[in-house]
Amino acid sequence: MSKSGFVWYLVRRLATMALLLVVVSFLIFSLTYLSPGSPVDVLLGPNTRTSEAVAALNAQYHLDDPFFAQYWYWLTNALHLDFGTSILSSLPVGDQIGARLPVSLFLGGYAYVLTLVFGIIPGIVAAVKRGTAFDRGTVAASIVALSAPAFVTGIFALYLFAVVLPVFPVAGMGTGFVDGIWHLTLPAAALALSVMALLVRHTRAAMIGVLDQDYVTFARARGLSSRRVLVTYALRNALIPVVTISGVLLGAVIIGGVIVEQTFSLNGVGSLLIQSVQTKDVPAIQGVALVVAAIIVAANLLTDLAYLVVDPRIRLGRHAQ
Amino acid sequence: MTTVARSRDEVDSALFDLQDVRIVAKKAHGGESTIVSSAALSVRRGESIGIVGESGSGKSMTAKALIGLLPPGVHASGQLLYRGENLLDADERRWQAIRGREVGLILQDPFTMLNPVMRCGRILEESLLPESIQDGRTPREEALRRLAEVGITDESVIDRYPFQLSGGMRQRVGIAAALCRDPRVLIADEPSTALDAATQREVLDLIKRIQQARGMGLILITHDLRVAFDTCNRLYVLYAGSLVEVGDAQQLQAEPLHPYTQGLLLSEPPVGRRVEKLVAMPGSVPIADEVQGKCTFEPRCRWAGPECRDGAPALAEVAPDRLSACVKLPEIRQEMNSLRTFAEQVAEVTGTDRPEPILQVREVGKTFGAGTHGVRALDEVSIQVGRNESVGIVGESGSGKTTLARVLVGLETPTDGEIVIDGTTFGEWAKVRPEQRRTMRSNVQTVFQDPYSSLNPMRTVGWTLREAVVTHDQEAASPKQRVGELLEMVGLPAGYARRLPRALSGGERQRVAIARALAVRPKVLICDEPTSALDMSVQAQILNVLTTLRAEQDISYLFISHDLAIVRHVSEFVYVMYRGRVVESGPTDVVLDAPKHEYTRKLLESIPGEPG
Amino acid sequence: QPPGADRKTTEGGSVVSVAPGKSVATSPIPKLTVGFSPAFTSLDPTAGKAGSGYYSMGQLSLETLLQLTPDGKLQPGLASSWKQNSPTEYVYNLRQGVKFWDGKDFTADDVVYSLTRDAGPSFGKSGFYGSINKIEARDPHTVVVTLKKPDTSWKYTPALPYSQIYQKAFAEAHQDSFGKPGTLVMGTGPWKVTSLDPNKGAEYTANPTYWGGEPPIKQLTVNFYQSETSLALAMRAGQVDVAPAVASPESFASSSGVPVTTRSTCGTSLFSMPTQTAPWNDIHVRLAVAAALDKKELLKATGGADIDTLDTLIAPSLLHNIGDPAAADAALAKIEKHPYDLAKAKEELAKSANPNGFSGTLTSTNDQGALRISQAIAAQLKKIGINLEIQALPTTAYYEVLLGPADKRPPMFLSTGGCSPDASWDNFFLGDGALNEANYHPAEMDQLLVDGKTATDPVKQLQAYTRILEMVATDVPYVPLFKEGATYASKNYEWVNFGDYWTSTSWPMNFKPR
Amino acid sequence: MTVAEYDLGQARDKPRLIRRLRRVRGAVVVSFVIMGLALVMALFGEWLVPQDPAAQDLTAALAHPSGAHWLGTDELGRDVFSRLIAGSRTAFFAPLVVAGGAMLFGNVLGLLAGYRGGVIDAFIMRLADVLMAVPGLLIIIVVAGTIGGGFWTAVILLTALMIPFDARVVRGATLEQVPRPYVEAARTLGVPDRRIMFLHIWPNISAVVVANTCIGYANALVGLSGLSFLGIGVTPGSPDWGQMLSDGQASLFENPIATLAPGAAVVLIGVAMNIIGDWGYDRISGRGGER
Ligand SMILES: Nc1ncnc2c1ncn2[C@@H]1O[C@H](COP(=O)(O)OP(=O)(O)OP(=O)(O)O)[C@@H](O)[C@H]1O
Ligand SMILES: Nc1ncnc2c1ncn2[C@@H]1O[C@H](COP(=O)(O)OP(=O)(O)OP(=O)(O)O)[C@@H](O)[C@H]1O
Ligand SMILES: [Mg+2]
Ligand SMILES: [Mg+2]
Ligand code: NI
Repeated sequence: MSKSGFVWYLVRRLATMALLLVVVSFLIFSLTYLSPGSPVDVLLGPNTRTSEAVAALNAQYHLDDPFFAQYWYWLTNALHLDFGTSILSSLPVGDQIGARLPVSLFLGGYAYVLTLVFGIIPGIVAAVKRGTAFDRGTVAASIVALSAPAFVTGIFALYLFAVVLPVFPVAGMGTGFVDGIWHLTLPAAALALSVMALLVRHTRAAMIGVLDQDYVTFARARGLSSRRVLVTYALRNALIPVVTISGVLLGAVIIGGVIVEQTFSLNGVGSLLIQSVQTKDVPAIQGVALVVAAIIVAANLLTDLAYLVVDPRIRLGRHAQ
Repeated sequence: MTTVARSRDEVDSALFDLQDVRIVAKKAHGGESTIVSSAALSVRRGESIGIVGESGSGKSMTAKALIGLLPPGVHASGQLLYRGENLLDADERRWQAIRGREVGLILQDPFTMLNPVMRCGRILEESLLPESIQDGRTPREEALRRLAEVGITDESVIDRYPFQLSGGMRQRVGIAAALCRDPRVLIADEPSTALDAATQREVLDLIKRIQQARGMGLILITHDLRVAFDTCNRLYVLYAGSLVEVGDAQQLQAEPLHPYTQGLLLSEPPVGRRVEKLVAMPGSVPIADEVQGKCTFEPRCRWAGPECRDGAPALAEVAPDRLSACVKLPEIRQEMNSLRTFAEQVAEVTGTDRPEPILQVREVGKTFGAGTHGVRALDEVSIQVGRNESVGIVGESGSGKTTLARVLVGLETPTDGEIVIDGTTFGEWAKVRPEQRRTMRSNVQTVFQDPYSSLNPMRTVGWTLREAVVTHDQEAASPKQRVGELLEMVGLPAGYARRLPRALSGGERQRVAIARALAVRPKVLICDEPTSALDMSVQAQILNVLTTLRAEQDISYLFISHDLAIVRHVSEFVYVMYRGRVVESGPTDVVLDAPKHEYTRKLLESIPGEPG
Repeated sequence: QPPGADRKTTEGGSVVSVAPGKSVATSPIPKLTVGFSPAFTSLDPTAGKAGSGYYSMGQLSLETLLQLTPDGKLQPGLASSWKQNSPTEYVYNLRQGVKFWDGKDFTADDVVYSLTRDAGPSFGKSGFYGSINKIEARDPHTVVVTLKKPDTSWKYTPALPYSQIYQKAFAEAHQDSFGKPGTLVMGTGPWKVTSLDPNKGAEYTANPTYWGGEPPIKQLTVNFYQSETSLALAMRAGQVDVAPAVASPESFASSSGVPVTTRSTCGTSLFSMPTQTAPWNDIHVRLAVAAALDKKELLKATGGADIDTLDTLIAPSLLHNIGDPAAADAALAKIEKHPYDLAKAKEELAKSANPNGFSGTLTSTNDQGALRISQAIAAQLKKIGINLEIQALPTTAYYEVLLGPADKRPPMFLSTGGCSPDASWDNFFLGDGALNEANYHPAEMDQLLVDGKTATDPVKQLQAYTRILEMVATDVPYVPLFKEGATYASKNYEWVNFGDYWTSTSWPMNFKPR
Repeated sequence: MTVAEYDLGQARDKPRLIRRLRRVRGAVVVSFVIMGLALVMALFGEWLVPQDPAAQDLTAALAHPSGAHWLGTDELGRDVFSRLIAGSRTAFFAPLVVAGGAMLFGNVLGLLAGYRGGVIDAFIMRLADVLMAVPGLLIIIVVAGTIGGGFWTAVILLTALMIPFDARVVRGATLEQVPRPYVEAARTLGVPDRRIMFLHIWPNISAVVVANTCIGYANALVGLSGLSFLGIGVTPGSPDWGQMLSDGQASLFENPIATLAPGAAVVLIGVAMNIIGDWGYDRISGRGGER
């Protein structure tokens, strides 16, 4: 692809992304607006409701404006990362998300790394050693892991590591990077497990497909070393279908993150979402949902770009002008 | 078991020397199945040998055994000597040293042979060894030189990805890559099959030239006898995993000494003349494992006797430098000769007047896509097919033959022009009134190229045929009986109605496809390369079925093929297509014997065995 | 019977008297970690909403004028002495030489400012200031509070966390962010708060200039946990020393491996029935329910809290605070009780319009503890044919029902949530307030409520409250179930004087290494 | 003598059924047994429970497994084993509704989109793109969490959100079939489009559909129990596996079996369904013969 072609592609993808976010933001805003129960009740709590108090709250939270005005007001603020004030905690939602995002990103990133490492490597080894005990074991384990949701593995891990085998910390997030890794290993592993299984299966299938390809035979026939064939031929090509599903993996990690944070009581964005949902904290729900959606959309963009990098056919073929 | 007597210097210069090589595959649930039961062959420096056989005969497996790349679960045993060393004992390290440096391999499909995510230059560079680069050239310069050796002078190719190249170019890049480490033997597994006739010829010529220039040994694997005769010194005919005949190429062409080789030669329509009917072998190529312990050709052999079932016959020297595995050869040699004479009878060519047209295409054009990306697949094509006439269309790959056929049956909408079917003129199928469309549909039917996917794999033959019958004749008195009739018409037993396509051979499937087309009693049958996916020995059967049907059913054919010999055999009138246009037309014999258009001449020249 | 004899404090824990501002610990404690679940987001007492830490955490750094002793007596705090001049006038003499953490002097201005602000409408507890006429500074060390009419409950208010005192200048300078992370508060308390992060916790350091002397706990860390289970696990891992306010003692103990201490308090837990909505408007239905509820059994649904059942709307201990405890006991003895009696319950139900029972809903918050008890109540009522489906509502929706139209209030399980030593505390589900969940409005009741608060004569006051209890026992708008419990867990520390009023003291002062 | 002969071919197929039955792996049999048991529990759970799943025995709260309570009791003294059985109804049927509903609509839409193309195609693809960009479970958490409406809201939302994905898979498979000669042959014969879609194409993509539906079932089970784990869409006190898991979390150390059992049940059914899906795929695509 020419350089200008690439820029054009990027611009187009960014535009789609922005449009998607506007749609999503509108949905998010209108959904929470439609929810039963008025925020006024929460704001007042068990107090006598004077009409002045209600009016003051209405003004403060723009509850009296027409729907679209409210949406516009909210959206423009949201663009400045101002999602309003949490009804529950009366703290700025943006600050709260900002404070919790590092935990979630750390957890998600850690889980994603685990997923990649323990998803791709066994997948490859299983494919290369197709039919062996290792392969069959990997396939069987992946089926079990695939059906083991994060909250189940999480709780099993909690029990196992708090009581039976107290090697990993089961509470808290630790301080500093190394301690953080140490503390988040269990949650990240629980989160990564089922996603990993999906990746193992995918990688194995892709790798088997690639190993059967003529170009692998041809490369070996030219006397190239096994390692070279495995890496630059098999792996490189198997990566293409793997990259294709990384979007799905990412979605799974993010949604799994919500559950894992809840299971391990981590103060991340996911548990903020659940907490806000449980208390109907409208501004918080809106803010979190929008931020999460934006992260997912951005990550999908990265996936697409990664796809461009690994597959020259896409890069040069389809949209070459 | 037979050992061929060889002189001393022959053994000395031998590169490969195989004795009794047996290739077996482990079955998923225990047991083994034989792929190649006993292969013996030798290659010397500068010599080219051919391994010939129909699909599934084990050619590719033999080739892979020679380079140590048998798929997992498949094992070779016996004696596989390379310059005196038994490679079956070699470990992976040893093989790595042999592959590329000693033995090179090029594969059939240039479209899948090159790593799609690697630039051509990289593919060459990574294969080059330091010692194969001379004169202080950089790897890149060396790669360019290697490309030039295979006739690619366009330097930009080195920076392109394989998918940016045509098939012929890719195959050349593949050849260059295979030769990077300057091997002594080159194994070419059907190197040209996936290419069109002209390119095929170029690639074969290229391989031969390089082989001679370098003095390499060449093992050419092909299913096409004409290609083998043209390229090789000695041929090994493989059938269902066992060698049935070995001999000098010229001698073998002149007189095959095994019923299978003979059958193969006869079932191929001759290029130069038209024969009444082809001599077809019955049945189809069996799976090697199912014909073990006897003459593998016995089930299909017209001369088969009890002695043929009495153990696997050994390859025996039947003439100087000629080996055959037929135990009955002395008895039947005479008869075989007479059959050959019979097959060479030339058929009479009927009158050259064209009958009244039943299908006409007037200045039809078809453009795929739009704007600069548009492909003009058909451009002002005008053809006509008369009542009970057989019309051929030839042209190389991509010339628009299939597109024309699809336009005719309404699978593609023409961009311009009109079609006349049985007196009704129209531009687009969609615009024809429904009831009229029904009658027109029953007038024109097609037989597709690929028999493996032209039948619904989930439905029985009976279901498929019955649907075809009922679709056009809801009140059909007894569809079941009609299905039986149809099967009989194409030479299949009525019991086949209960079978799923999976349980049929390729030839049988194509017969069912023909029966399905016939179910609506069409006036014109469009056959788009109906035999190109079939084994040579089965192709003759299908061509014979078509010929018989025409005589019985009063049917016209529009026969599409890239094979001039087939076109000559089946059609009276031919159109030559080139890049979406009809460039020449006329009675088949006239066009093929005295081509006027340059393109037609080129097509004729690229036929293997013809002076080129 | 001595006052407060029905409280566990005297049995399980020890009552140790220490001078105000002093700790029970004798040697320094370099670092102590307290765990809470869930998190608190503000230290501003008037933030007043869920997630505000004034109630549990406020007393670490902010102080009140007065403090409560374990048995509900007032003792000096920021006010060194106080006096009631008339039924409507209270005078508070401020402690001299007290400084805020920033070194500024503590003055009457700060008190006036804080109390006025605390009394404002934005604070959830403005009800406590309902009878205030004015709060003024007579001189820099004297504050006078004047009431509109006599209100016996006021005397306790300056000792409750709803009247914490903070620096005026600081609060005015940080109007919008007062109490929030980043800004925090400015007080006089034993520990100076240095950080608050709703996602982690808060940090406190000992105040060297504290009027009671530098507290022994030098560094105090508060950690927030998202769930009680994670708090328990942290305690198991030794990351937390003390966990006040444990909701499920039994599970907590098993998860943390640390025993949980529970005390009954003067707060109450009730089952409320809408007295003006069918079928609950039928007295036989309500009597049936009262007899069908097995309070002893219900206690087991509290998750292992070691507390007592309750037969009156007002906890007996609060009546003991009025005048002569013996008189209170005598009065209590006369009040009709509804002991568990399934036969009687069925009999009563048979007299109602729905002799075979009926179906309905039981509303609860989606809080685990409340849900557990609601489920247990539903299961007990099922035995007499009353099938209640639990409706768990998130906070917003729950408040909407709680505060919504009086005639739409469903039956529910209620708790007063903490308590003050004044008997009027346990009344707030009666009268004209927004929380009359039973929609119970006999004319006599409203007068009794006023009488109870204004009566200066303990005998009269007791009479009024006794009558209220009688009415409730007869009409059964509420079925008192059990006393609310206060709980804490700690392996290495004993919490001396732990009981009803722990939130009205600088409670870490009561930690003593075991 | 005529030299040209018709091929009378030999039958290549042998009675394979017996061989195939013998080849069915043990894991598949076990999976079917598990699903069969789940079905029986879901249908007849009321009669099978040893005790009333709602009956509280507060004196025996958090009891360890015993003869009376096989898996012990929960915080309110309810028999966990009985609750596990009672919970199997929603656990079994709700994913069935989700996967079945999504399959039904997804197949029709996917076939239409793949075969006809045009507006339906564009619509489904865009919708799937959007859902791909924002995971469905997040949407459900936000929507069901804010609007409320209970369990069936979550079920319906999940179904609706799964449809585009199923449609996309079916569309992809259909697109692969449409250019195949057997479809073109049917079109050339004038077979009506509906017949082509449902009688020709669908059987050929059914392997994918079956596999996808089984995976969809497992995902729906995991998704729904995940939602009830988060407290979304469940009635408190109802014996829902996800809810039992989250309620039991607090007493994990008191009575681990009671907490872990519903989790294990979710995993077991998920695994069984995945194995059945794989098996179904192999079986059906094996019928289709070489490709
Ligand atoms: N990996 C394998 N395991 C077992 N059997 C195999 C394997 N690969 C191929 N076969 C079988 O080996 C036989 C010979 O295959 P081979 O590829 O050598 O045939 P071929 O002569 O090259 O045919 P074609 O002309 O179609 O390329 C076939 O019957 C095939 O089914
Ligand atoms: N659906 C399509 N969209 C775009 N281009 C097409 C399409 N079908 C065919 N073409 C192009 O039209 C041209 C003619 O193709 P067609 O299949 O008719 O050739 P052919 O003569 O049948 O070739 P072959 O011998 O390979 O079958 C080719 O260049 C091909 O790439
Ligand atoms: Mg081959
Ligand atoms: Mg074609
Ligand atoms: Ni480009």
